[in-house]
Amino acid sequence: MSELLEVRGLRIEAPKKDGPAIQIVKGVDFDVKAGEVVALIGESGSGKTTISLGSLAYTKPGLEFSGGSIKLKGDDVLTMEPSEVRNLRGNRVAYLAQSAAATFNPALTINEQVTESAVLHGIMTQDEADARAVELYHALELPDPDRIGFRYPHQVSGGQLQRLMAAMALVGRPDLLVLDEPTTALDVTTQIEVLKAFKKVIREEGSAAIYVTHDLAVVAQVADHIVVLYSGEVQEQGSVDQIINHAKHPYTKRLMAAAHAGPKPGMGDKLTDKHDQDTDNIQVKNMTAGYGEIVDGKPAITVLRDINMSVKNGHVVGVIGESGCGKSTLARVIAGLLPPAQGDIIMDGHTLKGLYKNRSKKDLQKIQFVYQMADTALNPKQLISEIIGRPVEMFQNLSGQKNREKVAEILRLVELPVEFAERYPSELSGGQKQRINLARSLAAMPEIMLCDEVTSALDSIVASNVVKLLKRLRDLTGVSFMFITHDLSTVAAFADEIVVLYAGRIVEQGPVDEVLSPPFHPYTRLLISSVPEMRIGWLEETMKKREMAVGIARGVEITDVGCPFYNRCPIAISGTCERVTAPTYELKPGHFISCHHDAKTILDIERNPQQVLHGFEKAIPDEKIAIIAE
Amino acid sequence: MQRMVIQRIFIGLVTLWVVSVLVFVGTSVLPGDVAQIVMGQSATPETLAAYRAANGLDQPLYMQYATWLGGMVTGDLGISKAGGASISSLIGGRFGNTMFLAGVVAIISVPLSVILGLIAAMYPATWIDRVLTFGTLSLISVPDFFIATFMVLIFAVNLGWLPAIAHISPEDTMMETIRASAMPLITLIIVVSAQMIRMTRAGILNVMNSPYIEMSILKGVRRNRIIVRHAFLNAIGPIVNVVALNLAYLVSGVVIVETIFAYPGLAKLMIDGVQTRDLPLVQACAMIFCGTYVILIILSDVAAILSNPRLRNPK
Amino acid sequence: MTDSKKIMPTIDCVSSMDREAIKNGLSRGASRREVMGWLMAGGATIAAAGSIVSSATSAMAATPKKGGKITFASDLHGPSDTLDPGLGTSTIDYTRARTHYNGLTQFNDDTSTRPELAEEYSANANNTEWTFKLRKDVKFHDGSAFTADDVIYSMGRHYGDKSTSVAKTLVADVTEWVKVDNHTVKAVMAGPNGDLPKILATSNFKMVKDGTSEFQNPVGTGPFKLKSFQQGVRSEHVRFEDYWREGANADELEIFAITDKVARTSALLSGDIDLMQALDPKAVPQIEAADGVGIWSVASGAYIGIAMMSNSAPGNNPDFVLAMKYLQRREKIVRSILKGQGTVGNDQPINVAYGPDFCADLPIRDHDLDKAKFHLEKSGVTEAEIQVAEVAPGTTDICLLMQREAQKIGLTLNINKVPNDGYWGAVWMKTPINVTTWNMRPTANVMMNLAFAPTAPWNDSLWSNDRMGELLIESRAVTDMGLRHEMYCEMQKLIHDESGMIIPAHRNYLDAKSDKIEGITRMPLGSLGGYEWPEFAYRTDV
Amino acid sequence: MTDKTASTEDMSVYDELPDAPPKKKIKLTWVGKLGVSVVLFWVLMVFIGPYIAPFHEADIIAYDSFMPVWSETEGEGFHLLGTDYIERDILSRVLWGARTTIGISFLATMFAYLVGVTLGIGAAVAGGWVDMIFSRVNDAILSLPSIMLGLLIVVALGTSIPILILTASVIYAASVYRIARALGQDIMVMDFVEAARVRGEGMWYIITREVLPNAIMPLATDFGLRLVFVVLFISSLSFLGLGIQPPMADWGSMVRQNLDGLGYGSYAAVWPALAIASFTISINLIVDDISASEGGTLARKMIS
Repeated sequence: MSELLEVRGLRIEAPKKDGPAIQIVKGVDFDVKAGEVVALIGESGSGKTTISLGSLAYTKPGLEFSGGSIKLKGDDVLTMEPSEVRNLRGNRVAYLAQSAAATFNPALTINEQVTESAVLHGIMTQDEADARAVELYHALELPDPDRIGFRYPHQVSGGQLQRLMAAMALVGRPDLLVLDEPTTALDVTTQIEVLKAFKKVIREEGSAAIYVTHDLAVVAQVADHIVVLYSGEVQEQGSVDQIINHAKHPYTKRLMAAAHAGPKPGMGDKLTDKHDQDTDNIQVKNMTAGYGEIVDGKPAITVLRDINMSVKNGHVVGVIGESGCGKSTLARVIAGLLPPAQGDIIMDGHTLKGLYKNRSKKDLQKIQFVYQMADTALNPKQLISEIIGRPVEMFQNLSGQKNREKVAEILRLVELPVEFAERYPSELSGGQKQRINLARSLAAMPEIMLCDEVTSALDSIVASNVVKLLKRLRDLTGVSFMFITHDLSTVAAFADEIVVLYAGRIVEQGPVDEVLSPPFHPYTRLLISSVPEMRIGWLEETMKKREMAVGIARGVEITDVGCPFYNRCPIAISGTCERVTAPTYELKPGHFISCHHDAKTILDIERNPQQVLHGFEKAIPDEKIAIIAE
Repeated sequence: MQRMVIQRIFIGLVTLWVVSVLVFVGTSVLPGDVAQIVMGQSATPETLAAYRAANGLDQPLYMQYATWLGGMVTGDLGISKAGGASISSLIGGRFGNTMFLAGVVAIISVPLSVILGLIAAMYPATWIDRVLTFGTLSLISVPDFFIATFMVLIFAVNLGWLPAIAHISPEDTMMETIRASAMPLITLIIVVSAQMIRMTRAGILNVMNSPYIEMSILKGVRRNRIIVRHAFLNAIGPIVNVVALNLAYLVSGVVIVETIFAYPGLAKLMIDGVQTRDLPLVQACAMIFCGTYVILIILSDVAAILSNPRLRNPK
Repeated sequence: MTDSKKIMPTIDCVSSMDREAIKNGLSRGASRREVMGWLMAGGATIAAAGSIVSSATSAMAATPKKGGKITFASDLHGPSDTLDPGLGTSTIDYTRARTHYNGLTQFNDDTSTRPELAEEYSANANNTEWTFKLRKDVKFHDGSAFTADDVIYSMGRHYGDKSTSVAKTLVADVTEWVKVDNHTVKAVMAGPNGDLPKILATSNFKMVKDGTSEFQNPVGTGPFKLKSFQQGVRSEHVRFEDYWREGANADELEIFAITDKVARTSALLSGDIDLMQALDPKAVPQIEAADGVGIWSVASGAYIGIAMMSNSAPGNNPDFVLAMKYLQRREKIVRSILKGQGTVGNDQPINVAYGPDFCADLPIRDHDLDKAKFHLEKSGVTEAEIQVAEVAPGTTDICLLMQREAQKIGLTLNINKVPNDGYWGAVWMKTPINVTTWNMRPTANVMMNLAFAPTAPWNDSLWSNDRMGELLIESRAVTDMGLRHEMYCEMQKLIHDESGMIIPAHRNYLDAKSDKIEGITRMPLGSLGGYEWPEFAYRTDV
Repeated sequence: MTDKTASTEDMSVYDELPDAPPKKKIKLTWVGKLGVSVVLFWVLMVFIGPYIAPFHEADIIAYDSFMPVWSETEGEGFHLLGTDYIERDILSRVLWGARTTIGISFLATMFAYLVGVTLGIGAAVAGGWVDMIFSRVNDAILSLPSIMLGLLIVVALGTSIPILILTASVIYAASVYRIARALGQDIMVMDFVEAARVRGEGMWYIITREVLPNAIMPLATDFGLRLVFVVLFISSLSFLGLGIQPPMADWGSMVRQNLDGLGYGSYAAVWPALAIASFTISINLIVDDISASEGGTLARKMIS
């Protein structure tokens, strides 16, 4: 195979008016062969995105090429004339950004944006481009492919937008595709679907690609060749097999270590008995909540329906589900940010007021909410000392020297140097900010911390460090956690109990090892099998599983009657499931499932999937059969 | 979307009412009584009394307000306390003049400023941008009566190309009218455009940092298309708002230009009203101005809604 | 315009009859010296005689041309513009009144009166009854004839509580207007008043048609008919062909205002207007430098005054008042602020413009800081505030100058500039120290009676002097010139010494015109020759 | 930082990498620096102007009005910029005027901000009826032409420097209110504000410690522009004769009073006009420079 792209000694720096330039990329070499997918992996700050953009002769504002060459089919993009560069971009090399939501222009129709570059570069006429786009929509398995192009970006879902961006990149049949973390922001179920689509079209189009990510498991599925980066330098590169199965370089090993193994029972550590762990810390009883005006116990938009759950002292309860299933809402209701329409939240034996305004200072202190994005959760204009010191002052009435000492103590607790007290959030890295974010909640000396996706925005290594931290905190302070995430592996490693939410209902809950071992609720099963494993060929295998086909083909539909999972359920009993709300029964002590099938049936189905077929065909429309067949 | 528009309109009405109260109270606390001012130096107590009685100035304030508001609602603007002419007749012609002035200025300056603003935004920190920035800055940075007088000296007195005063009359043809009002037109176009150019530029640069602009660059889209198609569409909201405010200014705020060019417009009429303590006149003008402002703002809001798909057709 | 640049009062003591005689004499070819001789014999000063001759000659010089349009810009207009002569208060009102109406009597340039709609008028022995014989050939714009009834109606509008006339006080002492016959009316007076003809010559007493109550399209006897009128915008007038005398020269008049003085000047320079009222003294050099335009400056008795109210401190302290009077740098004011378009004032309202009634022997009070300091210390006043509005061009600057002088003698004089609008109602005569301005009045007596009589409603300084009151009354009846002059001198001295009114300068009526316009009168009772120009002005370029 | 949680020793060399290099501070271009220096010059004049001026602002010393640039009055001295319409030294008046014009405008803008920001942020934080009422009244004020509002207030209360400041403050507080409110609303929805609320923080803390610090920067730039408007507003008031009290020199009225001179080539009106322009333009240049260094960076990457 001939070299499509040759990167040699690439250097990129951030020039400074005063002092020497900061080196971002320090001499990087790698090649991309035609039709090959090369993955650049590393943490944020490793320069992977900067390098990938280099192949479009582009640097983010404030950065400059300072050396080396990037040859596309022999001609160096760094020395091109502006006109050539413009022709290069979108035509010969196409870019897929991480967040499609931000990258699509909200004011233009999808179709205009998808076809734009192809038409501008005179590769094809508008009509040809439109036809080509529709063809790609079909290939990417987008719903309503013939008309989706006329919609505006805000009118389609995140996963669809991500695929539409793929269409945008591919429409001009570029030689090289640059995918920058294209699935990081997505739910597992969506991610697998997008991955599948990408892989399919890349194969069909035969175009080469640079795939930028920090997620080895994903890389294992899509890449042929892997380049491991750390702070602007290549640490190790080789074929997928080499890197995944026989990594040599310590840094690569470390990445592997941090990367998720598929969620299995027994990954979590045993509870220490330092603290009382038998009494309920917080209890949610028959709670229904939602947004909009509440009319006799029913909100305009119902998000959560009769939720019953509890968190024991010192326990970690993982709440999982796809985005939109109401997991964050659950936490907000408990925190008093959203008063429930029905039901009670009971803490230490008394019912909490619905709205935080009406709760006692004591109650406010006991429950602490930890936001997902440290960037928006920390006031950029306050010193760390104030961010942490304020709750200390409020809830522990410590001021002056005592306050400073306490802040220092907390900083140590979250493994940050004491000097950070005098810094502003903007001066810290993502992981450090997240630790401050946790520290602020800790400073209140809470009984329970509600952590909303605190690791989702972080790189695998940083994330795993944060989880380690949480574990230590739990052991040290005996605080309980409600850990909200869409990442099963993390939950498997951290939680004591799991609550599986689907479309605002709890479909399964119980001790982590119980929930993660058969029999599974069909939805739990879908989630588990959607988590990418660091195993070449995993994606294909998984896609062959029939329940994946249907589960992934459909989106969440919030229904008032019947089982909400009906339309995605491979074992749905048509006539029953869509009509009757599923009964909730206790499999083992503390392990509940809501399903029309009893435990035995479910287990049987687990053993020999053929049985599935009967309920399965009903649940699945014809046009999907084809895909399943392949 | 209808709901939004209706909401805007309702808010507008409330505003109008608040203005009516503000203006009425505001004007009636002015020192020096109408009679005294109208009758001039040589008035005697009797003549004054006679005058007050004749004009209902002896009634309590709230009574006057009630009567007036009633009139307003039924479209009766009342009688000018000075001169005794009906206010509608006083306003009638001037309203036309003002609208003509504002209209022509708008037609010319709005496209002009938007285009120049776009150009400036297209080449930021280049010489063309600097020239535009500095030019517009200089124009909005000197008092407008200075600009106006300067223009008169150049075009009317020295060159004698244009009349120094805007002498327009109904029987003039369009062209005559335009020539007659050339000076105020030019002055206003300069003053107003300068503002709008700057705002357009700012508005565009504001959205220039969004990821979708970077994406369009990475798609190899040409500079001018990026600005016109990608950036401008998203900046319409704020830009339209600025345009609306400037138009409102053209209707109500151009006292100085009207004075210097003896252009019979509403703004000057209102100032005269204040000076002659002609309260009904002042109030009527105030309501007209506020009305125009409210309408323009509503229009700009609607435009903003239309330019934004999210608001235009939600999911 | 050379003659108008030097300050030249065109006032003399010759009656209008003699004036006609002189004109005839000149036209018969009498030499300038001869005429001068007659005049001197008549008792006129050389200057005055010279002036009248030259004005007569200039009047002779060119014969008016007919046709064309004259555009006039005044300094103020607004919603309160009116065509009802009884309501007129501003130059633009007076000017318009002059175009549509006539009075019973009319002013000469020397402020003496001549018959207008009354072909002759006369008083009884003791000036208590005036009889007016009306012309029989006068037609209104609607064709109807002018009769005694119209006079009775017109004058009636100035009486009674319902009357909104702004001038009713001036004719208050006429107890009754009697229609003798269709073309004769008689005014019966409460007391002797020789000045009635002059009062009737003022704008507010123009004759309107019997029964007229609506003035948007006025019906008068005047030289022009109304073509269009919009308050605060403009009015247009066309010549009335059936006018009872020779009539107007211009075919059309256009009258409006440019309130911004700079803009007004520019409009004249650019040729957009032919006549402008109220030229700012600052702009005199600009006009003189420009071609095709000139100033029209008429010396008059009009004055700018600083009133120190005698009813409150510090105005009630004679020493303070005196100190302030000594502070005035009168020549500097005339030169620097009025740019020469005025005459030095002597803290009393009468100046040479009033002719024989002016007391020339009264010495000008000079700028004298020592005296000022002396009196100030005597008064013990150290700080005072003066309310200033630009009631006449230069008023503020006069006060600024005074402020600087005051500083030199240790007096802190705070100037509070207040807006012109509302000034007369809210500030004038209501605050301890304020500014005022008066137009020239037809006679010295009227002037002093209006502003300095103990009972006068507009005695700006509230200066109340009984002797003054007596003199004013007595002097009206006196016929002996010598005695009359003595009395007037005494009155002027009284004001000069005792009143709280500082009169640092008399201002010319300073207007400007295009060189293409001639025939403008020089009557010093108002702008542009006392608003008389509409009938007489003409274009030289038609 | 060193990561103590690293599982094995040999890996501890690989720290968590910092994010992309932190945004560097706003660097002014030469244009911006020029602006700063001019503004500083005038600010300096505000303090020392009257002391270095050759004459007192009210001195009527020359022998002739509208004397040309660089002319002399015997025994008095040179008139670097000539004299004005009543024979006062222009240079001196321009120098004195700096204090009046800039001083008054600054105070007015300050008050406008005090009121506008307090009410605006207040309305944003309180919301509900308070917001409704404030905003309507505010709209009403905005809907009236400022010059007319000014006229009404000045005519009602008379012209004095305090009144002038009050007038300008009232008028401009309205527009400040709008901006402050908008900013406030944006910040109020941020997580850190919510966090403070659930913590049970009071209104005062939220406004002063959470909202305001984040609103300062945008408000500061707006302050500059507002100041410019006030300067021009006051000068247009002086057009109607409602400006600053004579003999105090303020640039606006100086332009106004000396306009007649323009007609026959006197620069008396030009100098104060230049003073206004130089001051206002400079402020704008600074503001532009700041906003440019924020926005427009991508724009430079465009290819035509």
